[in-house]
Amino acid sequence: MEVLLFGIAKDIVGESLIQFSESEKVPTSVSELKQMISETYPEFGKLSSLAVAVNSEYARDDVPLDRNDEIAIIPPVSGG
Amino acid sequence: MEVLLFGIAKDIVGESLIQFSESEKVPTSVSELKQMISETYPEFGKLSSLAVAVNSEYARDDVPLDRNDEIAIIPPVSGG
Amino acid sequence: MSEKIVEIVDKIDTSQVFTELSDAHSGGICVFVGTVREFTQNEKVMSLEFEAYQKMALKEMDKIASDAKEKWKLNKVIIRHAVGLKKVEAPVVVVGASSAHRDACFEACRYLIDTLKETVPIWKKELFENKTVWVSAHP
Amino acid sequence: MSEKIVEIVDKIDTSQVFTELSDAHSGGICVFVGTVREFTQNEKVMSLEFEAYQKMALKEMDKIASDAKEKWKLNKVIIRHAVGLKKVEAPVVVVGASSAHRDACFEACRYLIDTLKETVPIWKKELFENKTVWVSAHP
Repeated sequence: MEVLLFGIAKDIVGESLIQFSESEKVPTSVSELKQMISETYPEFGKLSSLAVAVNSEYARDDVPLDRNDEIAIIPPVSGG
Repeated sequence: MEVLLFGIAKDIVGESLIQFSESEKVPTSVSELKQMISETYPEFGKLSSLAVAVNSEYARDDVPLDRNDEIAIIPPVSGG
Repeated sequence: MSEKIVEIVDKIDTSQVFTELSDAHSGGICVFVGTVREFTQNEKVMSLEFEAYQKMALKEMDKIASDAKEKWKLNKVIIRHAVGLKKVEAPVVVVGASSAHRDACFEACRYLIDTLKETVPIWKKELFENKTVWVSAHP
Repeated sequence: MSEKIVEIVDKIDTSQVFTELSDAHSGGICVFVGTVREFTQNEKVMSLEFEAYQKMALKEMDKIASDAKEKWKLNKVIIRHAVGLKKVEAPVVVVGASSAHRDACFEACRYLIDTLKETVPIWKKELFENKTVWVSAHP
């Protein structure tokens, strides 16, 4: 499973991608993913908001995650 | 005294200017001018509104008129 | 570049307006362009003809631009109107403003066009196939 | 020409936007351009850098354009955002709409930029002389 990172999320992790190997425990829902990354990288807890996109759509906390989904961390947007 | 005409006012009078000769009675105020032209050209009475500008500023009915003023009839505007 | 552009022209060029309103202190530019619409109340318009009392129109446009700059914190303001015969799709008026934040330029832009339509001595004649009509002349 | 233009580009050209939005059924075109402002809270900005989650950003921009077309009677809609490094005064976003009457295009234009800023996954980094800041990241 891969998780795409953008903006400040990329800076916090220091990579543009989080990779979960076959042997690792993978998050099974959006809320679990948020919890896991916030534990590993406490800086996420300081952001104004934290969203997750699944297959390039905003996903609520209860959305399940599959290995083949395109998953992305969406820190507070600031376009325009 | 000359009175400039624009838009439909020009069409009503059939000229781009009303000229009052030296010998003629000239209007001494905006309201008198409005009354005089409405009597001579009843079509003015059918317009949505009728304004007069003196020296290129909108002028209220009680503004006096002088021979040297630049006077204009302002039919309903429709720019933009 | 001037902070206030007020002009009556024969032909409007929309390609430079954002460059004209741009400046280092602005984060937003809002521009409205009025164009000739093909149909008015289901009647096909051939063209529009605009006539201006040029001297007074420029004075009134300048007042509107100044009033907008007093009401909102604007960096640059433009009011440009065309005169003469205009075909369908042709731009006939451009109003716009730039400001640090977008609220001001949006509100000012709306004010500019609304007030222009109320006070500026410019007249529009619609040319249909079989008649011509001075817009707004009659109730 | 397409009724809905949704794009992410390296460089924004503002000179063609009114031509892009023009059509015979529109009497008004309203366009907002967001530009790089030199000062933010009294600090001098050297440049801005925009990063997009391109695939999702285009999807969200398309949703906003479609929603606007449902909410108002619009003829054409444009949402174009730039990515990469942008200097002071550079245009970074263009949104606009054309409609028969001006109410619709003004309201839609405001909706387009407000909603874009809320939902489209694009991130702006301010580059100051001694630091960089991801805008809105922290409370």
